[in-house]
Amino acid sequence: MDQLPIDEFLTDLCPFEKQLDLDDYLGEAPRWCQGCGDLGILTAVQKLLRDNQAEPTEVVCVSGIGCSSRFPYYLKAFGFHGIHGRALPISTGVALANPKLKVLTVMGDGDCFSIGAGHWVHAIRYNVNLLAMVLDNEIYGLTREQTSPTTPLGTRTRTTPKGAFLPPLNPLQLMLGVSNLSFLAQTATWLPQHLLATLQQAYRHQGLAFVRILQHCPVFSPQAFGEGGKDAELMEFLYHVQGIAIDPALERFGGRREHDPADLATAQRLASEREREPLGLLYQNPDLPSYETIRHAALAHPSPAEKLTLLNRRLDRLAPEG
Amino acid sequence: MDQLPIDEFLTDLCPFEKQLDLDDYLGEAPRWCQGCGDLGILTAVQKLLRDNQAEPTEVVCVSGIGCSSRFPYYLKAFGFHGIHGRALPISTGVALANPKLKVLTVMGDGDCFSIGAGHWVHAIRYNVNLLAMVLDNEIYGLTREQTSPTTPLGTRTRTTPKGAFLPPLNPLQLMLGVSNLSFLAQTATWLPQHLLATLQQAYRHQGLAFVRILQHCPVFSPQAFGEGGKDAELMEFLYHVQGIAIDPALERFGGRREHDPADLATAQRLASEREREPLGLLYQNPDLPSYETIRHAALAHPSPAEKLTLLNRRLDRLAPEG
Amino acid sequence: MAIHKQSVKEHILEIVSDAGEGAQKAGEVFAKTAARMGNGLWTEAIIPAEIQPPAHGVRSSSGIRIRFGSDFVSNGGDLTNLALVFNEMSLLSRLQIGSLADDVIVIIDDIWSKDPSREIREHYRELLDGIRQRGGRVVEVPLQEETLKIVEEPNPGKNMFALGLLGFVYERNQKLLAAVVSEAFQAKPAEVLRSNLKLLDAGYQWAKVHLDFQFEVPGMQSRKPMLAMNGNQALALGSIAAGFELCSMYPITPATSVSQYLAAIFEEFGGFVHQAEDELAAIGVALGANFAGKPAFTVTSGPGMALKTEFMGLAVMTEIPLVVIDVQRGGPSTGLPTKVEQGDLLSSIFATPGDAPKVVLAASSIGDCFKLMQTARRIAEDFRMLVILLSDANLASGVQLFERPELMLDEIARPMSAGTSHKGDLAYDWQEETGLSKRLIPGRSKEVGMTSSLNHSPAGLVRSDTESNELAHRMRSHKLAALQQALKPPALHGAEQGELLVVGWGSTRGAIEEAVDRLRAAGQRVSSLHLVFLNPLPPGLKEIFGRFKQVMCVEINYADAADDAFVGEGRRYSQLAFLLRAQTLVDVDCFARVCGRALRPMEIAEVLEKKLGGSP
Amino acid sequence: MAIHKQSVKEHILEIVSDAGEGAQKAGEVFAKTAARMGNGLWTEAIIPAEIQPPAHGVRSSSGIRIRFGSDFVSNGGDLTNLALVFNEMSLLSRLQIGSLADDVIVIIDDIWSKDPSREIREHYRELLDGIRQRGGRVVEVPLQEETLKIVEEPNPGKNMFALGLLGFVYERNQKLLAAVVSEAFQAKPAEVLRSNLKLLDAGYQWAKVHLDFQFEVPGMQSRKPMLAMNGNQALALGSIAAGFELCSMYPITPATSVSQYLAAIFEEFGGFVHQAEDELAAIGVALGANFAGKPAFTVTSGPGMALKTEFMGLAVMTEIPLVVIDVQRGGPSTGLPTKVEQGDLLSSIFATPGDAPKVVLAASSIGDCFKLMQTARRIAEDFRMLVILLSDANLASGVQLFERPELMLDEIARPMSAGTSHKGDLAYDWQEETGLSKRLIPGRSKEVGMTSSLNHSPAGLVRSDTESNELAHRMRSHKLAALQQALKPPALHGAEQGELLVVGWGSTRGAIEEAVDRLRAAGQRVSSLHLVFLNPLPPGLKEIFGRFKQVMCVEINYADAADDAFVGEGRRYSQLAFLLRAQTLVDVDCFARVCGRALRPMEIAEVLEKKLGGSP
Ligand SMILES: Cc1ncc(C[n+]2csc(CCOP(=O)(O)OP(=O)(O)O)c2C)c(N)n1
Ligand SMILES: Cc1ncc(C[n+]2csc(CCOP(=O)(O)OP(=O)(O)O)c2C)c(N)n1
Ligand code: SF4
Ligand code: SF4
Ligand SMILES: [Mg+2]
Ligand SMILES: [Mg+2]
Repeated sequence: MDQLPIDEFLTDLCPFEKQLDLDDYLGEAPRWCQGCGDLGILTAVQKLLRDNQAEPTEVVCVSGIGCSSRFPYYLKAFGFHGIHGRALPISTGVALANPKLKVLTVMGDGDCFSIGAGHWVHAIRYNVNLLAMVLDNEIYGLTREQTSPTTPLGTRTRTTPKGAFLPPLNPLQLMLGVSNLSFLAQTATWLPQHLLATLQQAYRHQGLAFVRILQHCPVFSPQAFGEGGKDAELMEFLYHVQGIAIDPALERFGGRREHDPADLATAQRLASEREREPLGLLYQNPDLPSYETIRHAALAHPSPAEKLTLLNRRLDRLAPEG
Repeated sequence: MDQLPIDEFLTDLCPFEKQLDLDDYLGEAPRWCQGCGDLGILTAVQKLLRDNQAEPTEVVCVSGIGCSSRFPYYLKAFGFHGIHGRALPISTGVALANPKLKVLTVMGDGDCFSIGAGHWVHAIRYNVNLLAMVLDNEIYGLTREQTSPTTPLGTRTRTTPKGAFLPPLNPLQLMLGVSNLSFLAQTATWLPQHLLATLQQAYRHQGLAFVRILQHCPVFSPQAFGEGGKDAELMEFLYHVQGIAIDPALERFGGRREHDPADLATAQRLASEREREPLGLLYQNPDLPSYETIRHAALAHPSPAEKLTLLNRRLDRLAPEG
Repeated sequence: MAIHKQSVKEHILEIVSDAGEGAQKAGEVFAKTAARMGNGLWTEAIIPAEIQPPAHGVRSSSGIRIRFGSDFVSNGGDLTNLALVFNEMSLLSRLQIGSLADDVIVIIDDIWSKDPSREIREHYRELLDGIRQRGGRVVEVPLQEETLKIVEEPNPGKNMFALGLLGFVYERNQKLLAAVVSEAFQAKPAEVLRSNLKLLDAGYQWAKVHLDFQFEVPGMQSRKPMLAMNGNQALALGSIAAGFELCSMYPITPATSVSQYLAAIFEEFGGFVHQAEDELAAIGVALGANFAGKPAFTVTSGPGMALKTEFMGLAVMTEIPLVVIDVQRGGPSTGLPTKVEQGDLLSSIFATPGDAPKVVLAASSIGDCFKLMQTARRIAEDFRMLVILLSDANLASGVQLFERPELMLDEIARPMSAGTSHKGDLAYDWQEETGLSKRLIPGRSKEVGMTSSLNHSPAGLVRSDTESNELAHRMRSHKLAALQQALKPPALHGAEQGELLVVGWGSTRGAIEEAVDRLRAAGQRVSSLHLVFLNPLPPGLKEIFGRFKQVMCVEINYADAADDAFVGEGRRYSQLAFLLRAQTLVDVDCFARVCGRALRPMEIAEVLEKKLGGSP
Repeated sequence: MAIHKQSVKEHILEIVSDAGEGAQKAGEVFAKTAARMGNGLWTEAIIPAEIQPPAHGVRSSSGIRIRFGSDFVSNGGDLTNLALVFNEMSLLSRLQIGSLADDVIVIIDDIWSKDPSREIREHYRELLDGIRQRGGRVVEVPLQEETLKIVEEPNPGKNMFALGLLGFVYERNQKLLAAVVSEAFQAKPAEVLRSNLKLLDAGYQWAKVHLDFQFEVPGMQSRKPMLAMNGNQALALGSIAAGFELCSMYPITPATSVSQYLAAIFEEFGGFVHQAEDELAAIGVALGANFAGKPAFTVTSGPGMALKTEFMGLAVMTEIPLVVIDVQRGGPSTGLPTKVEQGDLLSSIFATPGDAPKVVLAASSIGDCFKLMQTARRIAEDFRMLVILLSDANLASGVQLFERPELMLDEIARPMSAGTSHKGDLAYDWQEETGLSKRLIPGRSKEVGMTSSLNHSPAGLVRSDTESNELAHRMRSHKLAALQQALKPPALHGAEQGELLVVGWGSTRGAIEEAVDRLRAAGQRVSSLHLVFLNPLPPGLKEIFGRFKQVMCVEINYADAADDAFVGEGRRYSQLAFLLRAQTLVDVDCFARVCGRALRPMEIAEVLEKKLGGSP
């Protein structure tokens, strides 16, 4: 960490503003494979937190189980490496407990769309204030190459040696069908600026911001997404004043299309026709109250002594005399 | 049961065709509340099976837990009253085991959309050949009045005494976002003919036919669906040559709208705008192969002796000499 | 009419009708009145399995069973002394269950004797004759007929007439009865209340004219401050007293009402109830909240416990404090959802794959339900452990009058154990012997911490070597040992030594102790021991067992019967007996039934007598 | 050069590299060659926790450990005699794990001695000096340098050079070695094979010139037909031999490969693998399929077992036959996903809330994995029971050479127990004593049947009365008793009586028996007993235990150590010990470690010796 010139003279209770920089967000050295797209996401998240000067002790990064879910170890922040498929309920608990915390939820495609599918749907509906990322490599990485719900039809994996039997789930399309959806975007690991810009917008969103990140996995699904973005025909950037800014340099990675993120019907159509993978902000409704806001707004704030009085009064009603 | 005039002379091995009638599908006497919409669904299913002359021993009715899930006891067929939220995996197992069986899956809204949500999404994607019915009363009935995912915002229930906190899940919209969806219809318990006609079409469908049945529960959600269909403004019948036939008498229960069940985009729009509850066939794709068809098609059919030879050959490869 | 008036120390009364006819309501008012008159009290709800089962059937009966007396009442007691039934099928249901005493007084609506259906008329007669033959007494009353003189619809309505009638039979203070009725109908239109009060009075007046018997059940002498509530209410209010702020749940009988009581009032205390999409999410949210510093618990029953298994393992591994309440019901699987069983003891301790030490407590009374919420929270947070608190369907809906607990400001205000907050602190800074450590809590701590479901180092980082895995296991296990060393040996009920020691846990306490008292009064050398801590077991058990010739568990769960001729050496023991055998190597016998109802002092006494070798 | 040639009865060899450098491949070829040459064999995979961890680190090591000898080999043995390592961090990882013998021969690539980084050079030297100081021998070889003379990229490639070198050291038949390499590269382009064969030969030739030692490890005398495979392959092939037609699963280490082996070949046998969306669905589909007459099983590991808990209760309650395989790994929670533990015994028996009798079996060898699939299916179907078959990470990836099992047409062709098919038959027509009954199968039976998770009557209809609940419980429990009565008392390894009896279960069998054999050879009066049936336990245990002065379990799971000063009377026993104590009341002691690896005969022998009071 670059230290301020007066750091050495100051205690922890320093009244000066201390600038947090990238080093302040470095956890353990990442142990992903060479070329793994997850590395770029980690960098983007570190930049995101630095840009927002988020205090590491006030950031909670919750994950499930999978290659992707090793994320919290590599980020310096509060980390919770949970169990497979259950990152969202844990995150919901964190957000409900302390709305001041910034919650980042990291999941794999199997983690979120397969074993976690029920929580996935309901977390979107609850609309808790958190930033949820699915690192989607269209395969089970950590368990070494079994089909995930997003694995394309016909893909050979170790559980489908003759090819996957089913057309893949379209996560965007499904999420656009969940009521109370408040933010949905898609980006990719081979587009670092777009990735960061997308996360920035998600970070600022109040409510559940869901970002599906197309993730290059050179080991088990190197061919996915046109070999990790090599085929510009497969991708399309969504642009709009309310959307994610598109660097002109991105044009070699895909086409462009204007899309108003307030327009749910068009988002649904874009997602379901799936001519090209849309990259950018599919939908945002900034006006939906988040669940923890609703719940906390209804709470009284009695002092302990008042609680005692109130409870005694409740007991009085259950006393035979009461 | 009306007996054929020669019944008394015949053994069970009767060579004459025996006509199955309604009595052949009567199980235990139903123990639902008076006026419960589930009663009408039971009658419709009994008629459906009678009309199709389904052999009760070849029909398997699987349910979860809830008022609705008591269904199998009241129908004479193979019944499986399972556990809460898991009717679809059990049904999938049945269908995979013996594609000749007719599988009817009965669930409640909590059962299917809440605790069963993950299986719900994936069963649709697997597209196993079964008729799935959700008896949706927008409430938890059996546990006596807690919110379900479809409970309208603001509804007072025992877990939300000041009103439900969230807008309801829109199950149709969500299902229309699941890839590989093959059949989706909606009907209601106060429309016996429409209910039966819908089930008939679902019964004939090859693949997973999903029918959401708006179910009147006079005890815990009497106000739902305009007090069980009393408000014609809230409903709209979908008609089409490929759709569910609409009796003119139905007009007092809702408006009409033409809708081509092959048109997914419009179905999505109808479902998400939700101006009125659409009744009828929202979507059908008769061409999708069902999962058990795909899987069974790939199977060899060796005789036991052939199996033995094959297995010995496999073992040979693992012998040191091999 | 000459009235035969009898003073009794206690009476067991049942009021039973078809679902929807209001027997339960009448019973609740009666019980409340009894409590106000100073009677000791235990009530049990009679609940049909369906919401509104078809009328007039055995499985349609709904009502209440009230044991009240001049002493403190610790359980539902033996057989019913007086049953007021609205029809003959309700009566039959109680006969089938075997709840009626031979000399029971049955008060029944005589309208069925005139029913158009000959079948019903005959059945009615037959049943009443049966009662008389057993030595009982039948009192036929024109319940519906008289009710219809006052209101147009008999349902509800008959119930208030019946209540008035019972007011006479038990010499209840009529004014008080009317006052409690008024409270009960507070929310209803004034007109409804008026006609109900009229019915109440009519019942009383009718009885005064037509009945020739009365029972006097005096109140208790000592009048300490008391409360009447059921176990689920006690858990709910106890959770507030313990300083919980979040109840994360998914509905399931018989646990749901804990959260329902809370939902109605929690917000005024700054807490709230979260209904999750399933049991996995419910416990996950509670765990996440505790992790982030808000005291949270989850509550469920058997099938829900099964679904929480993986998350319970996570709680143990991550040492995040967590309280899980299991209101036990009949199993296995969906089993008997509304009936009692003590079937989840071994699964609570052993369900989690791998070694997952946790604390298991069981409430043995309504008062325990209240108090143990505080105990559970303290242990969970001080030891960073999973605490499972077992209650059951009997406690859940049984209303008892018990001594009012003193509230403690310290507990209600207790912040979540503040954790540690120095830079450089470790997430698992285990004390070498006890395994205890302080937590790092996000947003409060100056140091970040890593929490992992994988085996981890004191810093919370992944480790897969032998040493760190053995260390972490030992640390988690030592916390249990540390807790055990802090526990007192349990107190005996009865003498310190003797012929037979009965060991129990959970809701059977009252019945076991009553049975023991009876036998002791008859000169038998029997004592009992009731365990609140099931894991770890309290210290000293082997020594205590050594002071008795025989030791026997009494439980409401399954065991192969001792005299089951088919079962060989592989006899399957009841759950506590199994635990005690493994831990103490004492040949602990057991009497256990999956009867779906509370055990009666009478049947326990009989078993103990047999075990002791006949009466003394 | 004069070559020192030594004939040994067995040797333990390790080949360890960074992940991706191909040590595993080389080892597999070596092992296969050994098997063909008639050596007894046990190999263990060395697997890093990540897919491709950063190179050159202790946690990056990947490789294989091969014990081979002139006798049948039942376990991984003690310490490694020869380690061929690709770099010094690989060596360090093995030192940290403590797997190397003091007199180990370390063959290492000398390229690190010339590494640009001084730190690496020094570390390399230091480690090698350490080896020499312990009494080991170091052989530095120009692995990479020589490889680069033949190919342009050293990885993979070094591995074949190394293999050639080992071919010389162990006097392997060179032609055979080349043949096995050819088989291994069958699917690759011819060019790849060619250069690999070149490297193989180069390694051999280099060794011939530069090495001065060789080991001869002769093959076994008796040459019964043998098979070499790992436990997961054996489970997969065993499932076909048992007539299963569906494997319904969700991926989880170390269970997944069972289904992967099947996925590749099952369809030609008319069966298939269904990958479900989660573990609940996986077991649900298997249950539904069995219900409808297709023999199906599910396979998972700890976290997955936790998730299947509720469904396992349903299987018990509905009496639908079901086989669940649990390939155990380190717990609790995610724990040590790739490491061995025997931590799921008690959770397998007790996880389900309520009383849920089920059968629990454990495989103790690769052969067992094959054979017990048939046993499990038969019991499941004949008794209408849930059967949990325990394996573990050690068996899962350990390759053993074992006697080829005889296939039985009856088993492979066995239709699902046809059930009953007369009109009027009941769904649960329990035999009064045994609790056995025949099923009604949809599509096959002439009578419909109701299957319910609620307590039910023989007809399958909902019942909530005491009698029917007690009957159904008793019937389910009696099936266990009936099975127990059919079991033989287990056979002892060693004499029928003595000083000490060691009791074990699962994959520790080979190591325990080897330890016992050593001690017996040294005159100690010790025997062992290995249990395949854990629930019900086989009959006669108490009687057998009575013939020994001491009884002790040896297990790979957690127990408070007997000499743990902090733990008081609440000592927590290992899982089998706990069971045996409860059932026999014998003071069974235990030696248990959560070491994440196979126990070594040596360490077991040491513990037993201590228990016996020193050497004889
Ligand atoms: C309950 C449970 N089931 C299964 C597993 C095994 N498991 C670990 S990660 C994983 C899937 C990984 O795929 P994905 O979620 O796509 O993440 P990736 O590794 O691709 O990042 C599975 C099945 C587990 N740890 N726990
Ligand atoms: C695992 C589990 N969790 C919870 C329950 C309790 N439970 C039974 S039915 C039910 C919900 C009923 O609602 P719904 O599915 O809408 O069916 P309905 O009764 O309204 O027909 C619940 C929560 C249970 N039996 N099992
Ligand atoms: S297997 Fe794929 S997803 Fe996993 S770490 Fe390697 S590259 Fe990344
Ligand atoms: S509570 Fe509602 S859904 Fe349940 S049986 Fe009664 S009317 Fe039907
Ligand atoms: Mg993935
Ligand atoms: Mg419902």
